[in-house]
Amino acid sequence: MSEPAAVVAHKAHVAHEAHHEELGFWRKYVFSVDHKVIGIQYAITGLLFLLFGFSLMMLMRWQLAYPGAALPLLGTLLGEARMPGGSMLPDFYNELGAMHGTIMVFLGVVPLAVGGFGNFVLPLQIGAPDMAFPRLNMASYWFFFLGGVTMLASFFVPGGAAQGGWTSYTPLANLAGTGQTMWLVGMIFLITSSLLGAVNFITTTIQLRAKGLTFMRFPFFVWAQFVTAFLLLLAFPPLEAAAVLQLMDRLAGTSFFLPSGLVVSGQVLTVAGGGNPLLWQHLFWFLAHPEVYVLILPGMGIVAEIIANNTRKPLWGYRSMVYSLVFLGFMSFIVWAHHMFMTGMGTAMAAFFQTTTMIISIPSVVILTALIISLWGGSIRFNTPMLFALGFLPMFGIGGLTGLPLGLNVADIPLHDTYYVIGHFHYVVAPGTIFALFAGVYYWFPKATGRKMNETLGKIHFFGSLVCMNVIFMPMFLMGMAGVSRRLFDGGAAYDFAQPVLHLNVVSSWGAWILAIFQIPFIFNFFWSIWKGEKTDANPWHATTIEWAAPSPPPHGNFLVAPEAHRGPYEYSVPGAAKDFSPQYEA
Amino acid sequence: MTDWLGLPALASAHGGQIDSLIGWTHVFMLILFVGWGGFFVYCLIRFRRSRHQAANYTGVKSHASNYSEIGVAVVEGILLFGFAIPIWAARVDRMPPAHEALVVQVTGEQFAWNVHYPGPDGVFGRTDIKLLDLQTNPLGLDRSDPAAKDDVTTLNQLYLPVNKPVIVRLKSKDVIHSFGVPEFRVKQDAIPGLTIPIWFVPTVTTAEMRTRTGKAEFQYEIACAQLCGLGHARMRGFVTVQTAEEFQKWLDERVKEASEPDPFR
Amino acid sequence: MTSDHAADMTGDHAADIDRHVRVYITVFVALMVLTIVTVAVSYLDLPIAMAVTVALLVATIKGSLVACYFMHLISEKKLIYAVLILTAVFFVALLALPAVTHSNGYWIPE
Amino acid sequence: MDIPYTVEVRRDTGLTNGKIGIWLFLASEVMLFGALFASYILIRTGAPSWPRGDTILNVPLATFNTIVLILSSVTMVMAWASLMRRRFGTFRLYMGATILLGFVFLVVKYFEYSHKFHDGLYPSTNNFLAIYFTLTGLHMLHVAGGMAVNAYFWGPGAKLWKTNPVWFTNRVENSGLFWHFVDLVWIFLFPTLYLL
Ligand code: HEA
Ligand code: HEA
Ligand code: CUA
Ligand SMILES: [Cu+2]
Repeated sequence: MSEPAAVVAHKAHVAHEAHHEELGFWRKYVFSVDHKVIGIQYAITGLLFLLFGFSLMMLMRWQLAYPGAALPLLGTLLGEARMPGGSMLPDFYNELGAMHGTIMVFLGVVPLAVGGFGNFVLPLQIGAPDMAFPRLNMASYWFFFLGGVTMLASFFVPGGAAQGGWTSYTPLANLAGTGQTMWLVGMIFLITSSLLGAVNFITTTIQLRAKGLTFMRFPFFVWAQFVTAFLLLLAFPPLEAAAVLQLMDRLAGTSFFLPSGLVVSGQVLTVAGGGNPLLWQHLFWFLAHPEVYVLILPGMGIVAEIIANNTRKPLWGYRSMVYSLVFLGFMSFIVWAHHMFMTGMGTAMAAFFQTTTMIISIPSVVILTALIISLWGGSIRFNTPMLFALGFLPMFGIGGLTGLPLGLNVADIPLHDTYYVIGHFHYVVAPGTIFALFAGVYYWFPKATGRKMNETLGKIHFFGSLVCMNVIFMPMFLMGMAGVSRRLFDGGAAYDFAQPVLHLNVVSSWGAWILAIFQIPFIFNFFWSIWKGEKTDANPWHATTIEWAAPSPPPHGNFLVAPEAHRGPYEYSVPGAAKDFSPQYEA
Repeated sequence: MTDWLGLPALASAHGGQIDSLIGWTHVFMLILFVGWGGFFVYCLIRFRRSRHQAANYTGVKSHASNYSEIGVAVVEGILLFGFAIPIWAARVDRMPPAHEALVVQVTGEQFAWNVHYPGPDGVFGRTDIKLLDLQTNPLGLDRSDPAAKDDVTTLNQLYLPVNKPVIVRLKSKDVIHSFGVPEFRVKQDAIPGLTIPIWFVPTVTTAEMRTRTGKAEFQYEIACAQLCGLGHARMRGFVTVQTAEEFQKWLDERVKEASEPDPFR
Repeated sequence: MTSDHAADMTGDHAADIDRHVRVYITVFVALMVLTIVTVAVSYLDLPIAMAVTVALLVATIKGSLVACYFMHLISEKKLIYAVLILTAVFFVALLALPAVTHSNGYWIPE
Repeated sequence: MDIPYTVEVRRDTGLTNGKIGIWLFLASEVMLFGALFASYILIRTGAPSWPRGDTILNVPLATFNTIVLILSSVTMVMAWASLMRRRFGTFRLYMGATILLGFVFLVVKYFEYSHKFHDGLYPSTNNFLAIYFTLTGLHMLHVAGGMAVNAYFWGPGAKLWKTNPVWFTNRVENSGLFWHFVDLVWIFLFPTLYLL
């Protein structure tokens, strides 16, 4: 058993901590360079942004369900400029839509999945004392924080926040108000943060691996973070370039994205012209497609860890999963134009991007299949992390499968920019990624705090969320099929052909609001468990990966005795072994 | 055969292919989901802790999964090369020659669709943004140009003859819009600085669709599919499909109106 | 090799540092010459296609000289090469982007 | 607690953390400028007509600047070499020269810019100038950044030489890698903007 050793180590460490470094409150909890503290900062901030992004959406869902109806009390609080008499103006709806997308993707999921779990877990899992560049790590958090503040502040500038969707398509974005400039500046901060983070993750993974921890002994989560870091490193700069160009257009009066002869509401636009709106789309999607895999890969990593741990057996087809992961990461750079099928692309280009899109679906199928097959022959424990991990599989399945018709551009003609797309990607990011992230929170909470979260509350949270997520997003496929466009501030009420499916808006909305209620047990559980949760030892789940060798919570510097990897990551139920798990770190 | 998908009533020649592709793709998706889902649920029940105390280190030995994955790849390949790519090629490369089709220009603007017919001479008159006036002349059509004399322009009203190829030349004055008519299974972004032609053949007149759907006031609607500002939700146009005669009659009247000297112009 | 230097700076290394320095000087001269060449060529007013090829060719040579000798890429570790090759691949994908946009659309530009 | 492989190389990779870090960063920089070059090509090939750089820009000045920047690259690498030879004095000289040359580059660029503005040529004038100002502007930011880092190692950062010469040498080498990259970018900017 590793616990006693670890505990002893812990005591010893605390002792020697005491006399050599005494950090003040600020250095210890705020401007900390300890990857665990930074990870937790990222995670909490990310969770709060998720909650905020969700709240924006709940407002929108009111307008979608009951277009034009005055929103009781809250509506009036938001002010005449946004919701005169409590009923929502279209510009405000567009603000909420654009910011919901931006916040969820760039300020919610990425910070939590990469900044939070990556920072906290990755160094522990590879047996490192910290990240390779602790100061850079701190910088990356604070850049992210700045980006977040900029985005939030943009709600209060005249004209409000960005209204061009999270995609900020030009020329619409060029013509928008100050909020758009703030959006661009905020994005540049966030991109900088991600780049610094990516450099740090890759270097750490390559350099600070524990002795004996070869790449093929990496936990799948480490692989996922590693590939993700490369996506961030190489896909984000083009968006940074695009943001710079759009800033030039907005501030210096250039026309990179403005063709000649634009006439806006009767007025001829006085710009040099000669630009190209499609340039923005290319640069944006060159990032944004890899970005969507940035949203899912860490989730897959978390799910893999938890499934192996709670089936008490090795992952099935670990190698093929790793190869698929790497292949997936690589391919994700050459499918971007499948978001632009309706911009008028010719046969050759369409054929190319459809083909790559179909190809990229295969590795996902392989990974999911391997995860499902891993269940076979297991001795499955249904604890809260496992429930969320299991929930992830079919939900991602639905999201992923609905990606296929979108990937065939003929089929995409009726579906493009309808609620079918909204349904598709929400299944992958909401009951998909968000569930995986919840699973991760429940799973590593004991490592971070030394206490377990409450199981009963966890199960309420899971089943409630599972049902609601489907109630929200399943109807969207029907609305999309019926041809209802996305980003309509009245949910399609203006159109005759939408009438038969309009009632589904009400269903979705109630689903969303009830989903919010089912988050309360989680939020309560989260904070309550920090202080009152059931105490645990270093390795409560009887897991095999190296993070569990460190005491919970791990001290500054993580391990007193540098751990070594003696075997693969998931040696559970090894025939003839004394116990049903043989940790990597035990000789 | 594809009613179960819940797509709007079909009213164009090429739409059938699209529907069946969507249909078959969804059948394939369902098979995958049910197949994998079934196995998934079975595992959860059979291998739950209470029933299966000790896990089995090796788990599945068979290579069935590899075959199923290859199967997935093959089906995707067929959907792709057998259907998607050829159909798209037909949409894009096999556009009928202008003389066999009705050519009409549709220009999106915040937040309306300007429709422009070349008139009998089949030539679109010169347009010039300097002449542009929101009320009287939203397209900036230069009436002094002989070719423009017989041109017909309407706002948000697209009239089409049934069973005749239509080539819609899409333009935009300001931002990106997207011209979508659900019943025709057409959708195309209208991008400023570019003129993008799309073509289709309406097969059901508005009148007939009214009797079919039993909705007396049924109309084909043009739905803007691309976020284009605060009026995006309201950027709604109408398509009226008529018999060849009715359409000709309508066009002639408009031409007459257009070419009559107008005291206000 | 460079980082090995860094790792242990023993006397015998000083010798091949001198060799390095000589290389740097030659590279510097080469860069100067090439700079003059590009500028000179530009005054010949070659047909644009020709001019572009020459200019980019010279630039590439200069760039590789800097990368190989000043940045020591000529004798770098496998890992660095791997990263740069990966980057190069995506860099090409990125440069293919304009071609993609112009060459294959069914629009009629104005 | 200190991080392994900041000073000594890791056996299996043969590299220090800093070395990998800087190269990864440069990789992202390649993608950044790559995207801007792609935009330039796209805009230019889409344009009905495009001015030849030398009809608008000052080639002699730019040539001078090119030479300055190349020189600074040489002094930079010499600065590192002097550390390798444990000659701190010459390092200071070369590093100082590098910073100075960088400064000269910026001054020349300042005159180029102000002259353009004086002639009423702004980024908004046409797309050629738009891309010119964007690319050179961003490049100037990089030059300034590099200078800041170098200045740090010339001044306060140099303390490290006393306590840990090997580490200091590595850090100077890495800041050098960045500086050479900035030079490298200019080597491509110069012909594309000024000569074609
Ligand atoms: C995490 C995010 C994520 C992921 C993983 C994916 C995955 C995929 N996406 Fe998605 N996509 C988005 C996020 C994501 N997408 C977003 C955000 C948008 C909209 C952006 C916007 O416009 O705002 C979008 C839009 C989008 C479009 C553009 C639609 C349009 O605008 O018209 C397309 C088109 O090709 C597409 C395709 C695909 C494909 C083929 C996959 C494939 O990778 C999917 C492969 C996976 C599978 C094939 C599932 C396999 C699993 C099983 C078979 C097991 C089932 C399990 C059980 C039953 C237990 N996506
Ligand atoms: C990661 C990405 C992500 C996520 C997770 C979500 C989550 C959700 N999204 Fe969103 N959405 C987008 C990305 C995302 N969305 C994007 C990119 C768009 C397109 C925008 C555009 O048009 O440009 C979009 C658009 C979009 C629309 C379409 C709007 C329109 O087209 O007009 C709708 C409509 O219902 C919607 C709904 C929802 C709902 C109900 C959820 C729910 O699933 C929300 C679930 C959230 C939670 C469950 C929060 C959990 C967090 C906590 C409980 C915090 C706990 C806190 C502590 C412990 C401190 N989203
Ligand atoms: Cu026009 Cu949306
Ligand atoms: Cu995509």
